[in-house]
Amino acid sequence: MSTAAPAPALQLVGIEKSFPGVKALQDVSITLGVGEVVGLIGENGAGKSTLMRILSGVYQPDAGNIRLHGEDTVLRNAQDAARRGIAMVFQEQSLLPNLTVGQNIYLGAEAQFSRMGIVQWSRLYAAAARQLAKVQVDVDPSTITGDLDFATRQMVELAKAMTLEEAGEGHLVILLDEPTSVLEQADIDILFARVRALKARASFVFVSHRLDEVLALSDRVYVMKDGGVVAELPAAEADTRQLHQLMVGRDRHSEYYREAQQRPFGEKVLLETRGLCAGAHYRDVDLTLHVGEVLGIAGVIGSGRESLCRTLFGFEQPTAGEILLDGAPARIAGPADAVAAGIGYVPRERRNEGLVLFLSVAANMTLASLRRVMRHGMIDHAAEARLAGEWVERLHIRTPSIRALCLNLSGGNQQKIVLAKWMNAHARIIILDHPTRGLDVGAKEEVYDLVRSMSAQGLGVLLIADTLEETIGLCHSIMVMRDGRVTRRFDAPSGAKPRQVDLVEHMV
Amino acid sequence: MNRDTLRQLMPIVTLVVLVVLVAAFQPSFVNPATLLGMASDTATLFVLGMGVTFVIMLGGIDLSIQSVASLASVAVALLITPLGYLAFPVAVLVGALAGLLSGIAHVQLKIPSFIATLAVGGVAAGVALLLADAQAITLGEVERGYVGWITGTSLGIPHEVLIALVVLALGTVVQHYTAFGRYSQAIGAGEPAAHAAGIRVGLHKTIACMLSGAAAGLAGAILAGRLASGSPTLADQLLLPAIAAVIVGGTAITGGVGSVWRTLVGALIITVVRSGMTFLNVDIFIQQSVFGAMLVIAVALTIDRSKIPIVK
Amino acid sequence: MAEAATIGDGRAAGWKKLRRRLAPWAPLLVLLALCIAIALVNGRFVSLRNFARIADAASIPLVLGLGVTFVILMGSIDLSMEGVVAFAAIILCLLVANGANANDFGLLGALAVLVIGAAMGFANGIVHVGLQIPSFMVTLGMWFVGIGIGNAILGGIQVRVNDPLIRALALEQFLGLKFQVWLALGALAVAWVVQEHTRLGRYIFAIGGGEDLARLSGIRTGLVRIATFTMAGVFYALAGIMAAAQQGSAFALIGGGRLFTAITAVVVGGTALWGGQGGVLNTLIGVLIVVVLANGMVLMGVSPYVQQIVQGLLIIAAVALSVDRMRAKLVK
Amino acid sequence: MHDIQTRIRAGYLDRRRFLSGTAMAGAASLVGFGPKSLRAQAKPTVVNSIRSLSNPYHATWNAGGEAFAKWAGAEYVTLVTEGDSEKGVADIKAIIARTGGDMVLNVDPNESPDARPIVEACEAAGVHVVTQWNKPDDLHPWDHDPYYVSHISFSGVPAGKAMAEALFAKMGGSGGIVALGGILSNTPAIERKKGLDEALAANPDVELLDFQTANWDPNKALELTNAWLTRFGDDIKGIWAANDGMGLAALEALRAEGMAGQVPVSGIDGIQLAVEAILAGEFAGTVAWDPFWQGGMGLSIGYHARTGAFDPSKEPREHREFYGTGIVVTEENAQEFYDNNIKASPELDFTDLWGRVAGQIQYG
Repeated sequence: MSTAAPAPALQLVGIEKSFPGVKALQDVSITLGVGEVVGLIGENGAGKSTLMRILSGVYQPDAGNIRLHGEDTVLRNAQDAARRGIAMVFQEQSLLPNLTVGQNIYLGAEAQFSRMGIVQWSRLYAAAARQLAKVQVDVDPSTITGDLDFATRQMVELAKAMTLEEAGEGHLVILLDEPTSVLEQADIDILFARVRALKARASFVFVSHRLDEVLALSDRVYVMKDGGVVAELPAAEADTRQLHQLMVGRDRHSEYYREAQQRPFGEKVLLETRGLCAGAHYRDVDLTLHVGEVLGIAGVIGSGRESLCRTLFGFEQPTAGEILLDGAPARIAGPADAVAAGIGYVPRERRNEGLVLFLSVAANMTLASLRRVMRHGMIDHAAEARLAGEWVERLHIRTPSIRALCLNLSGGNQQKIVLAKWMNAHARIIILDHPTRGLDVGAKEEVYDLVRSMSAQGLGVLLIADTLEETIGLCHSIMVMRDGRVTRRFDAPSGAKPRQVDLVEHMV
Repeated sequence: MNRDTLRQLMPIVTLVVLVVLVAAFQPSFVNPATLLGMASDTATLFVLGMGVTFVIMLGGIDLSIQSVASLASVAVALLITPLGYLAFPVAVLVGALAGLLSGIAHVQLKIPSFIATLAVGGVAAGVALLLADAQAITLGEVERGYVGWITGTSLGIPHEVLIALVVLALGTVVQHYTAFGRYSQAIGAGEPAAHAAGIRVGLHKTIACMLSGAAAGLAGAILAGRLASGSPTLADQLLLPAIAAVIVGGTAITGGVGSVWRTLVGALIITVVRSGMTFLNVDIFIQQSVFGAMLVIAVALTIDRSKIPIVK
Repeated sequence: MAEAATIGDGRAAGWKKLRRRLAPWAPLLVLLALCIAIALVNGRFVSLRNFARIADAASIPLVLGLGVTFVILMGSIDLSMEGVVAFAAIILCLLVANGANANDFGLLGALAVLVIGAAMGFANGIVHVGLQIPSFMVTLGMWFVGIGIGNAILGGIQVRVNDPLIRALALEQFLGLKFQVWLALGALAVAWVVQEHTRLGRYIFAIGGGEDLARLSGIRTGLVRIATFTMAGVFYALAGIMAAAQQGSAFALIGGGRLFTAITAVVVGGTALWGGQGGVLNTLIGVLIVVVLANGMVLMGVSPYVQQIVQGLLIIAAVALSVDRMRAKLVK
Repeated sequence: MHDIQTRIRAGYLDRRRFLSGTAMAGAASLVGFGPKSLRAQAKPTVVNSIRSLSNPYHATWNAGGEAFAKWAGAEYVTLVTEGDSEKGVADIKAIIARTGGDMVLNVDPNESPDARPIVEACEAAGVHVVTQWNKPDDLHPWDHDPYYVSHISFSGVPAGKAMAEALFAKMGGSGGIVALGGILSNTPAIERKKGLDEALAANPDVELLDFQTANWDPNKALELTNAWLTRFGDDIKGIWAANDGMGLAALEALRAEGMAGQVPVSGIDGIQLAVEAILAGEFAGTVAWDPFWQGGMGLSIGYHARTGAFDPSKEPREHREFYGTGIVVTEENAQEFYDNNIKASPELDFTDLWGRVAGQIQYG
C-alpha cells in the first residue's frame, strides 16, 4: 500500500460476486487512501461495473468485506451508500432533463429543505449554488437541465455528488464511471482540474477506457481482468503500453490503428458539399469525400462537426449551400432520403439512435435494407436468418442467437450490429459519429478493422472520433473545424501522419 | 429458451385454463355448438382489436374505433340498397378514411394519438348521427339477403368465425411478412433508432391508423350484418373491451411487443370470462366487479415483462 | 439523453426559442380566443352569472383532472375515476343523512369517503407496482370493480342526499360562487403545493422525466407510484362527494362520461401524456377550455349532432397549437 | 317494489351482508348453481335481459322478475347488456347454451336491431321469448310462431304528449320551455319527442327554446340545463325531460339557482324520486310504466306459453304486439300512486296475462 494514511477511506477485501452462470468477481481487494485518486481499468466484462455497483450499494457481494474509514460496513442499497458518503457519477448521466439543475442536485434529498413536508426551493437553490461553486461551474441552479450542454451536465453531476459532503461523513468516496467518455478534451481538462482540487475533500475511484487519462489523473492504478485484480501499480511508474498489455494480456502493437492497411483512396468523388451553412452551427463548409477515403473531422464542442454530420444524414436542414452526391445536387430531407441515397449513420447515441434495443439482432441488421430479404413483397424470414447469420460469423458478433434482443449484448457487439446494418444496406457513405465510444480495447480494434475493410471496399467514411490519436491513426485526410468553420485540412497518408499538436493548434 | 417459449404461450395457457375451469363446473360449456357460438360472438371484438393492435404496436392508441365502426354500420345500411355488396368495401373505405384523418392529426399536427383519435372519434360519431338522422336504420327483407356472407354458416361453421380467421391470417401476414409490420415493431420499440435507420416513421404511423380505421370499418360492417341494421351508436360500448382484448393478449400498451394472434386470444379470453360468468351463474350484481378483476389477473398472467423496459 | 446529441452543437435559433417560450402559454391563449369568439356570437356569455356557472360546471372536472394530472405526469394513466366517483358518491349518500337509511354521520361520513377513495387508489397502485401490470389495465379493472360494487350495494336505485351540509356545496354561495367552486379551488391549491413544494411532487416529475434515472437517484419509484395513485383516488372521491351534492342523489352511473372529459382537459391544458411536463395549473386551463367550449356551444345553439364534430375539431386545434414541438420529439 | 324497499332498509345496507355479499358472492355462486341446475330439470329457467342494474327503472324490472320466479318456483337469471348490443346477444346465447334451451326469455333489447338476432337465436333453440320496447318494425311475433310469443311496448307518443301538457298546465299555458332528449337512436326517445312536438303544435303559446339530447345521462342533463340557464335565463318557464333521471338532474340545476319549484320539470318512467318531486311541487308529472309488471308479466306470458297454458299462434294479434298501460302521475294522483305503488308493494296476479293490453301496436 503506497498510502501512509492510518485508515484508508475505503477498503475492499476479498470481494466475490457470482451471477447465474458467471463468476463476475473473485477475491477482489482494493484500497483507496484518503484524498487519493485510484484508477480502475480493464476490458469490458473484466468486472469493473459489477464492482462499482457493489460499491454504490446496488449489488450485495457474496463474500468479502467493505471497510469505510476502517470500519466494516454493509451497503444495503443505493440510499444507504449515499448516506455513508459514497457517490457515483454515472457513465450514462443520471440527470433528469425536465427538472432544474438545483432539483437534480438534490433529487432524493429534499427532506433537509422541507418544513412540515413543504420544500422551500429558495433554500434548496442557494445550497445547490454552493455545490456548483465547489466544482466551479457557473450555472443558475434554476436552469432546466435539458437546456445545458453535455459537458456542463457532467459537472452538475459532480456537483450532485458533492452534496454528500454535507449530508454524510464529511470525507467522500466518489466513483467516476467513464466520466470522460462523452467529453471533449477541453472539458476533460476542466474536469480533471476540478477532481484534483477536490482531493482534499474526497477520494476518487476513476473508471475509464482511456489509459492516458487514467494515468494523468490517478495516483495508483488497479488493472482488472476476468473478474480479478491482476495488477496494482503507481501511475507515475506506468505507461499506457504497459497497462494495455496487462489488460489484454498482449502488447499494444504499432498496428493498433491498422495503418499498414491504409491504401490510397480513389479518384471518384462520392460526396461533396459547397458552402454548406446551418444557422449558428457551422458556415461555408466545403467537403469532398472520395471512394475509399476515410475523412476525419476534428474539432471541439461547438466546432459544428456533429451538426454537419447530422445535416448530411438529413436530421437537420442546411440554411444555405448545397450537397452533391456523385456530382449531382441532392436534397436530403430526412434520414429516409439519406438511406435511399446510400448513406449510413453510426450515431454516438448507440442505444438510442443506433439500435432498437427491444428488437432482435437479425431485425436490427435488416432494418435499413428490408427490401433485400423480401420476396414478392413478403419478408423471407429464412433469407433474413441466413443473412444475419453470415454477419454474425463475419463480424464475430457474440450473441446467444440472431433472435435475441440487442438489449442484452455488450457495447462492442451492439456497435458491430449497427455497422452490419449499414453494410447490409450497401451504404456507400458511412458517417461514424464516435464509433468507439464506450468500447473496450478489443472491440475498438475490431471496429478499426471494419473501417479499414470498408475503405478497401471503396466506401467513403466520414469519421468523428473519440480521440485525436484515433482520428490521425485511421484517416486518409483530416478536416479541422473551429467555431463552425473549417480552419485547416491535412493529408494523413500512411507513414506521413500529422502530429496531434498540429491539429490542436487549429482546433482551439 | 424454454422459459421464453412458455412466456410466449402464456395467453393461450390462460385461455385454456379459463375454459377448463368453467367446463369443470358446467360441462355444457365445452360442447362444440357453444364454443362455435362464442367464437362467432368474438369476431367483431377481435376485428376491432386487431386494428387497434397495429396502432398500439407503434406505441399509440386509437380511441375512435367504436365511432368509426358505428359510422361504417350506418354507411352499410344506407348504401346497401343502391350499391348492393359494394356497400361493404365502401364501409371499410370509410373506416380507412377516418383512420387517415386520425393519422394526419397525429403525425402532421403532432397531436398525441390519444387525443387525436378521441377527437376524430367525436367527428365520426357526429357524422354518423347526421347521416342516419340519429336513428337506427333497419335492413329490410331484400337488404338482409346481402348479409348472408356474415351471418350464414358453411360446413357448420359460422361465417363470422371464417371472416375472423381470414382477418387473422391477413393481420399475421401484414405483421410478420411485410415491411410495414417490421417497421411498426421497430418504431414501437425504439422510434429514434427506427428514424435513424431511414424508416419513414410518420408514413407508417399513418398506415397503422388507416389499418385500424379499416378494421373498425369491417367490424362495423359485420355488426351491421349481425344486427341487420346500422346505427350511430351501434358499437359505442365496444371500445374498452377491444383495447382490453389487445392488452389481455399480452401486447404491451407502450408499444413494440405484441401480435395479432395475441389479440385473438385476448378477445377470446374476454368472451370466455363474460359467458363463463353466465354459465357459472355468478350473481349479476357482482359480475362487473368480477369481470374487472379477471381482466387484471389475465394481464398479470399474459404480459411478457422481459420485453418491456418500464411498465407504465 | 435523447437531446444530448443536438445540444452539444450549440443553441437553438432565436425564433425557435421564442416559440418555445410561447408554447406554455398557448393553452391560455386558446382559452382567451375561445371566450372572445363565443362572446362575439352571444353576448350573454359575458356575465357574472355565466362565469359563476362555468366555474360551477368546471369544479368537478377540475378536481378529477387534478388527480389524474399527477398520474399522467408520471407517464401512466388512470381510467378508474368513474368507478371511484360512483363508489364514493354511493357510500357518501349512505353515510350522511339520506333517503334510504337512518345514518347521519355528516362530515365524518365525507371523511370516510375520502379514505375509501384513497384505499381504491392504493389498490390501483399496489397492483400496478406489485404485479407490474400496465396502469391502463389495472385502472380499467378498478373502473369496472367500482361501478360493479356500486351496483351491488344500490341494486340500481337512486338514493337522495338529505344532509344539508353536503347539499350546501351545490346550493349555497359565498362571494358569488358556489361552495363547491371554493372547494375545487382549495383542491387546486393543495395540488399545486404538492406539485411545487413537496418531495412527492418533485419525484412524480422525476419519474415522468426518466424512471430509470430517478431510481438511480435513490428515489423509491414504486412507493412514489403507489402514493400518486392513492392521492389521485382521494381527489376522485372528493369529486364523488361534489357530484353527489350536485345531483342531490347518488346512482351507479354518477361518474358517467367524466373520464374522457377529464383526460381531454388535462391534455388540452398542455400536460404531456408521456409524462414529465405540465402540471395542475395547465389542467385548470384545460378544464376551462373544455367547459367553456361546451357552454359556448349551447349558448350559440349549435345542433346536438354537430356538437361532437365541432368539439373534436376544436380539441385537435387546441392541442396542435399548444404542443411544444421542440421538446416533443416523440409523439405517441 | 316492496322487495327493493326491504332490501334497502334491511339487507343491502347492512354492513355484514354487504361485506359477505361482495367477498363471498363468487364462491356462493359457484357453490349455488349445482342444485339450481337440478331444479332446472323440472321448470324452465326464467331469464330477464335488460340494459343495466344501475338505474331504478331496470332494477324494479328485475324485482318483478324475481317475484315471478318465486311465484312459479323457477330458477331466475338476470342478464345485463351494459349498453353493449354484442354483449347482450352473446350473453343470451350463452344462457341458451347453458340451459339447453329450456328457458323463457323476457328481453328489453339494447337497440331495436338487436331483437332480430335474439329472436332468431331463441327460435333456433326452441326458447319462448317476449320482447319489450325495442324491435325493428318489420319483425313480428306471428312470423316466428310459436316461440316469439309477444312484443310489449308503451307508446311514447301519448306519454310525451301527456307530460308536455301537464308541464304546460303547471306553467300557466304559455312561455318558453327547453327539452332534454334521450339517446337519439332509441325508439322511446323518438316517440316521446314526437309526443312533445304534438303538444307544442296544439299549444302555440308555448315556445320550444331549445332541444338537446342528454343521452339518458343525468350528468349531461345537469350540464345542459346550466348552460341553458345562461342562454335563456328567466325565459325558461318549464323543462321537459324524456325520462325521470334527466329531469331530476335538471331539477338539481334549478335548485342550485334557487329556482326549484318555480320552474316546473316533467319526466317519464315513474321512479320513486320523481314521484316524491311531484309531491314536493317541483315536478309537473311523470308516467309510470310499472317496470315491476314488465319484468314479471313479460316472463309470465312466455312461461305460460311454454307450459302450454295457451298457444301463441292462436292468440289474436293484439295479444302478440300490444301497448301496455302507462299511468300518468301528476299532482292530483301522486299521493295515491305513492301510497299504492311505492310505499306498498304492488300485488300482481301473474295469471292475468292480458289485463293491461291497451291495443295493438301501430306503425308509422
